[in-house]
Amino acid sequence: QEVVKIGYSGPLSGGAAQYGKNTLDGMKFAVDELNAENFQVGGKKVTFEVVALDDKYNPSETAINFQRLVQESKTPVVMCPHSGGGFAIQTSNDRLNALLLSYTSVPKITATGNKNTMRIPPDFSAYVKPFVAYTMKRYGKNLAIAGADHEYAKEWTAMVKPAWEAAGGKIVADNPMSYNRSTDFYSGVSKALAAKPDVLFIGGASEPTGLVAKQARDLGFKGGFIVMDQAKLNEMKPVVGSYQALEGAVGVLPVMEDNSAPVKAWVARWMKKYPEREPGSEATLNYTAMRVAALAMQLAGTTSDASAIRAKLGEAIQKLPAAQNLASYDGIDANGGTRGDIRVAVVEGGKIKEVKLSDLGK
Amino acid sequence: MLEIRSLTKRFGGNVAVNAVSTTIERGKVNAIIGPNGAGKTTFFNLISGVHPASEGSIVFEGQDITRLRTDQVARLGVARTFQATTLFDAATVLDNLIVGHRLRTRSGLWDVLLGTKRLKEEERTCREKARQALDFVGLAHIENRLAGDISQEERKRTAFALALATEPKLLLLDEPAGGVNPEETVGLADLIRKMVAHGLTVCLIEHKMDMIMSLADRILVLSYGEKIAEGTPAEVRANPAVIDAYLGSEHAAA
Amino acid sequence: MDVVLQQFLNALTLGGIYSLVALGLTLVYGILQVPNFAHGAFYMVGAFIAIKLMGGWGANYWVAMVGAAIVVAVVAAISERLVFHPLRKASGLHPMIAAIGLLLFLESGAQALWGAEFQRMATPYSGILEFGGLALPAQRLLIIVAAFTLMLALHLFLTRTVTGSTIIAMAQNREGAALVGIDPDRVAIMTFAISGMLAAVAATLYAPINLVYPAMGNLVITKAFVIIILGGMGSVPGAILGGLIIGFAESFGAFYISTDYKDIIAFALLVVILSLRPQGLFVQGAR
Amino acid sequence: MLQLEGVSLSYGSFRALDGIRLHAKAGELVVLLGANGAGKSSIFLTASGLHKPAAGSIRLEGQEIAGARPAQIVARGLVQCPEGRKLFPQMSVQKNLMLGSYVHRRDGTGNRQRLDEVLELFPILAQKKNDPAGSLSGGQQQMVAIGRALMGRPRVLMLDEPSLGLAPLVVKQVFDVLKKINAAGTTVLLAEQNAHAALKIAHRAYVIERGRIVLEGSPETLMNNDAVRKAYIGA
Amino acid sequence: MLKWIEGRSGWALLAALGALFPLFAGNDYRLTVMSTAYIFAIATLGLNLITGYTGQFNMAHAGFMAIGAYTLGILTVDYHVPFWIAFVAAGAVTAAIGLPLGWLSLRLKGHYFSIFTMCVGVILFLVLEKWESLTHGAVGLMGIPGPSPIGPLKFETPAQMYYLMFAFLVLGAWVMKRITHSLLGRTFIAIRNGDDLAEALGIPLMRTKLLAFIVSVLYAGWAGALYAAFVRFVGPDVAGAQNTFDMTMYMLVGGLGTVFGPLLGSIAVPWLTQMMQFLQEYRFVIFGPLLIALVIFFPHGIAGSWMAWRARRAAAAVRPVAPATLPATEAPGA
Ligand SMILES: Nc1ncnc2c1ncn2[C@@H]1O[C@H](COP(=O)(O)OP(=O)(O)OP(=O)(O)O)[C@@H](O)[C@H]1O
Ligand SMILES: Nc1ncnc2c1ncn2[C@@H]1O[C@H](COP(=O)(O)OP(=O)(O)OP(=O)(O)O)[C@@H](O)[C@H]1O
Ligand SMILES: [Mg+2]
Ligand SMILES: [Mg+2]
Repeated sequence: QEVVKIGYSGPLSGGAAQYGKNTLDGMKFAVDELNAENFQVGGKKVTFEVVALDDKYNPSETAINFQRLVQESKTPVVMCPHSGGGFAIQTSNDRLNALLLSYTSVPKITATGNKNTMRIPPDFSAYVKPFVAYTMKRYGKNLAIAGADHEYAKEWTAMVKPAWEAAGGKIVADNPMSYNRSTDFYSGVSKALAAKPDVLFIGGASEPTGLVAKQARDLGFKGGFIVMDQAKLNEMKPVVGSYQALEGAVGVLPVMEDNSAPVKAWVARWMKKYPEREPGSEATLNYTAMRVAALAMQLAGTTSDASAIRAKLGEAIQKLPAAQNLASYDGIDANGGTRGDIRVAVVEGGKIKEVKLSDLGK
Repeated sequence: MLEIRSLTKRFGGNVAVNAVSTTIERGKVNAIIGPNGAGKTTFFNLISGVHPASEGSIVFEGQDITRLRTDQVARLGVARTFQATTLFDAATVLDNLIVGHRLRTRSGLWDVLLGTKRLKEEERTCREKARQALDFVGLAHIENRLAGDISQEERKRTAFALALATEPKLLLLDEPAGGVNPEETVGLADLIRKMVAHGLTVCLIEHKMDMIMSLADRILVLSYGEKIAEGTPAEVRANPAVIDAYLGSEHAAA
Repeated sequence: MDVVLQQFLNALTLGGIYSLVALGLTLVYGILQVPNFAHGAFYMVGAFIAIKLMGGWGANYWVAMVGAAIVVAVVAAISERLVFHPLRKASGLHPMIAAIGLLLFLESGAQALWGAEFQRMATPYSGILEFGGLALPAQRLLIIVAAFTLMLALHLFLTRTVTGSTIIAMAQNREGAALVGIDPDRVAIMTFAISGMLAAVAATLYAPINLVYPAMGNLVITKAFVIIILGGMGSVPGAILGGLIIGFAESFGAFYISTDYKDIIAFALLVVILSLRPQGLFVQGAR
Repeated sequence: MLQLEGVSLSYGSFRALDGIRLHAKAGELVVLLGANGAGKSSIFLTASGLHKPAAGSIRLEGQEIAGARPAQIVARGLVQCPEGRKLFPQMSVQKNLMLGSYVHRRDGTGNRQRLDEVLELFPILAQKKNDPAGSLSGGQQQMVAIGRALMGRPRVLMLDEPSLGLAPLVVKQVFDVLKKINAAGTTVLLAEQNAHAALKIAHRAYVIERGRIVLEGSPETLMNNDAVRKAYIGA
Repeated sequence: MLKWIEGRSGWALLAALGALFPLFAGNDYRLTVMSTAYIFAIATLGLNLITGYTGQFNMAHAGFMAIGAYTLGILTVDYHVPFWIAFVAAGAVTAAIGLPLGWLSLRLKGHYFSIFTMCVGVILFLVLEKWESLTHGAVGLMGIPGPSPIGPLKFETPAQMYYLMFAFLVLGAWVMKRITHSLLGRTFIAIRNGDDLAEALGIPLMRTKLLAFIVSVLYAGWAGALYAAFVRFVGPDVAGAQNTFDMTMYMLVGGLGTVFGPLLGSIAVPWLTQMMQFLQEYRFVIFGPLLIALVIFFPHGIAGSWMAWRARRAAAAVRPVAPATLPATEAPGA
């Protein structure tokens, strides 16, 4: 029997620690299942082991960790949940023949020509337009931007703005805020609301996003929200108070509210193991990515040749049983970016409602 | 050597030095006495550029130094010691003194990077000057002690040496014998005489009347920031205003 | 008009919290000349204790606040004893680095004990008061009233009581204080305890309208430093005024200039003020 | 009243005091003479509890105080006016003085009365009572330091070079004040460079050299000792 | 004389150890840790000049490191400037920005200077994050090229990179040694030990402090440029206070106001944290108290404690009863 180590370098201490843990646990959950399943590569039973190192979100530490993982633990696959660390890894992963599983939605991570990268979150650009259409139809043509200002949120803002205008709307306020560093959203939100918007674009980490939404409601905002996919409606709810207060919000479907059979079954398994913690998409996406990577190893018949594994990722996605494909992947592009069918939800009548992307705004 | 015209210093509403005019004569021992808070230290601070003057002018060897910074004044040849003897306590006595001559040297970063001859030369000169100054004040034997460790009297001498290392023309001494016992006070007075004999001009503040009266050529008396008397020791100790304000009957001329 | 009033209200809220945190920092600085980087961690611990008291024990909000104040006061006092007391004679960098060590310990300790995730504190004062179209969240009003009452009490304590004067005396000359019969060790511990208490109260006041997590102190502490250097380190009125200035700058700056640049506004203000008045707005000694 | 027996003190490996043995009877005015660095201040600092003696006993009115905290010692009536003044520079003169009576903080009227007495002794301080102590001249600060010690209503008062940096006129005043306090019953220990003036008001004196007591006697005997005359009195 | 030889041979031994390290490192991971440590060691040497020698604790040091890193990154990525020209420019830009900032901050003293520079650091961070058209904002700069070959010397493999960093470190330490042991160094130390007295001795305070400041940020700037070339990515976080704290820690662990101390600290601490990786998120529960204990029990750092021990022995040899005094590494700031 062979032990294959899977590397992880992410924030396990400091302000982003929880985020780091969430991504790591998704991976670990997949590994535990694989180990219980008598998983075989090339006819031999393989056991996986996750080696997790803390990098405090600091790319230079990621670079060191990556070297350590590849050189000392011989990990063929390394997961990193932030773009800076991903870029640091990309300087040497081709040479060292290690596959980077990058949990970041920054599109550039797959545009650099790196041969051994898989971007875990599917391309989000597809759902900007339906979000816009839905909220504009329901609430009106004036949008105020009150999203976060970190790298990922900026990418989103850069797509929402032209989409809104193309649909005939008007951006009445452009007011990004630092969700990670602000002590207070009062001024920022009141400034955005002073422009009398019908819809607010919000989003960063779930809880601060919830605070922003709550602040807006406290200040008398009655319109809808476009919620960037980093924030999860179910995690915002305890901060805002109730789904009623989030009426008219549109965002990705929270894992906990997903009624599809595979996800429900998976959530049940998860809750058995972590009774106190509701999983989010960090867990499901990384779970799926780990599953895909393992399957690709099996297909390639190797646990060490990253290029061979990378070459089989597309096939693995196709062959992945639906029960394990929680991310709804349907393919991977030439640069390693995943494609998938994202499930979205709206809050209507004080309840979460799953809708098909194609039905939104109709 | 030093011409002072209606020098005034105000701290808020408090006039510490009030329209004082005087001259300090070359090659002499000039003393300043006066009650506590009379403005003596402030007077020194004004000359050496620590505080900007509120009014008046200070002319050193024909050059107006009223608005100059402390280091510029020092470069022109005015050295001072502090009332509470300040030294670089964490450094050895010799290291203290080497820095003392730094203002007469010119090497900067480039000399250091290129290792120029000038730098080597100047480092040697600084060391020599330091040793000379130490010899002069008679402390050659303690050059390796930390300045924080030495006795009060040795500190006073080191402070003199430090001032001497800057190659001054005028030396301002603020209570050079403060906290020093009578025997050693005599030694310090001798040292001051020796400095004058070597061509320096000295201006000192002191409360020890025995020392002042035997040492000073001229005395300036300040009280509440104003000049109340000026003259030879004999004149000053006979001056009723000075006796009233400062000396008391004990030290007055018999 | 009502937006101006709203910003004004918000400025007072922020200013009140900032001032409370900065007051503790400035008191400790005055006594030990230590910029206590761990002060933000005291703030964080205060919020967690209050949450746990309310959640686990079902304590009432005010009881939880008192409980948090006591616990953090003890934590701060122990920190003084174990970390800063041994360093009282080392000047400069050493206590600063030790404070960073303490910060790392408290922050990671909190994470180990309570987890890294965001937590929410419930408030009994969740209502929104309406005055002629002006929405005033009750908790914010509470913050303003409580913060300024506490500041007034502290001011009276420092200037009118002998015990208060001992803190100031210690700050100016430790040996001198000992020679008039003040026990410096006790005053140091007391000062730390007071500073911890102020941080805990500030955190409990502010937590219901914010999030609680191990790194939450880092946001406030940098501002608190800006405030005390703006007001003059060690100066109590300086900390209060500085807190208000930053509160107003952030609130109005974010509204009228840009939310994106609001942090720069506070810091730029500091650079400008200190360029004009290097010793801070309140010269030390203006007490 | 105050008794030191075999008191030794080290700063690291340097022995500053070596078996010091001295005493002051109630109502006495005792002077310590000695060159710079002889150990006078060290004796006072040790008695006040700011330095811990390596050996020996210090008794105040028969009670052992070696190793007690400075605050306790002050509370028992042993108060020092230290070398280097150690004032609270940013506090007003009045607050400095009032803190001098910290150990009597419950006795408000007594303290105010004492304050008036002190301000009467040093009229210049009355004028400056609202100024920060740090802005005063060196000599004025010395007066605040003496005044602050008096505010503690000491039974034993130790003064470390009170005449340092004072104008002759003020020195005379200070010594007059000391005499007066002493006459009123306070035991006084005085470390002085100004031996002449000190011996004039002293009852007894010690001479200290390199951390040891080398001579003890009445002012007259010391005045007549040639070595002492030369070293400490001058001329 | 003896001391002089001892110093020389000590340094030679260190240099030899450094040069041979790749032979017994075994793998690229150790080389990477060491190369990163060298980069921070260079910056820490600079921090030590202004803090340990001149007595002004500059908390914006990481900000200047970031300026160097961004200058190199922006010039090479967006303007395709050849690497080594961009490298030189990184130093120039850092110094040019350091001059006005230094002038402004050095008017303050002690903790005021420190906290003020901490705020300057925050401003630098925010500017890097917000000025998107220049710095690419929060996303950061990616695709920074590695150092281009100098003649036959190539810098592609980890070992080659290691030697490059090592060479810069040796150069940096050598220059620093020269500065601190010269008349100029004495001038800096004089300011640290007492600026009033230094000024009275005719040392122009502002000019001298500013010189130390500029040299110090130059080290930071070039270390930043090396960082960018090594990690190939820079984000605003480089300017974060965390980096300054780390460097301060290195300096203190090794020994303030010595050349050897910062080197030792910058190398020892990262290895220590690497060894504690197995503790994962609990690592700082241990590391924090460790740091506190170190500061309390070894206030002069490793190098400083050793020198203090030697100084005490030397003093004891001269005078049988020497007062115990601390070595001449008085902490600045107060
Ligand atoms: N920096 C300052 N700020 C405010 N007032 C000051 C300052 N320096 C001195 N003074 C005031 O100026 C007056 C003169 O002080 P100065 O120190 O010059 O006296 P001095 O003659 O040297 O006295 P002494 O003999 O006691 O040293 C005093 O009243 C003092 O309070
Ligand atoms: N904190 C200290 N650390 C080390 N040595 C000290 C310390 N304090 C005093 N000394 C040394 O102890 C010896 C006695 O000092 P002390 O201050 O008691 O003398 P003194 O008689 O009061 O002298 P002075 O007349 O100068 O005040 C001196 O050699 C002094 O250098
Ligand atoms: Mg004076
Ligand atoms: Mg003494």
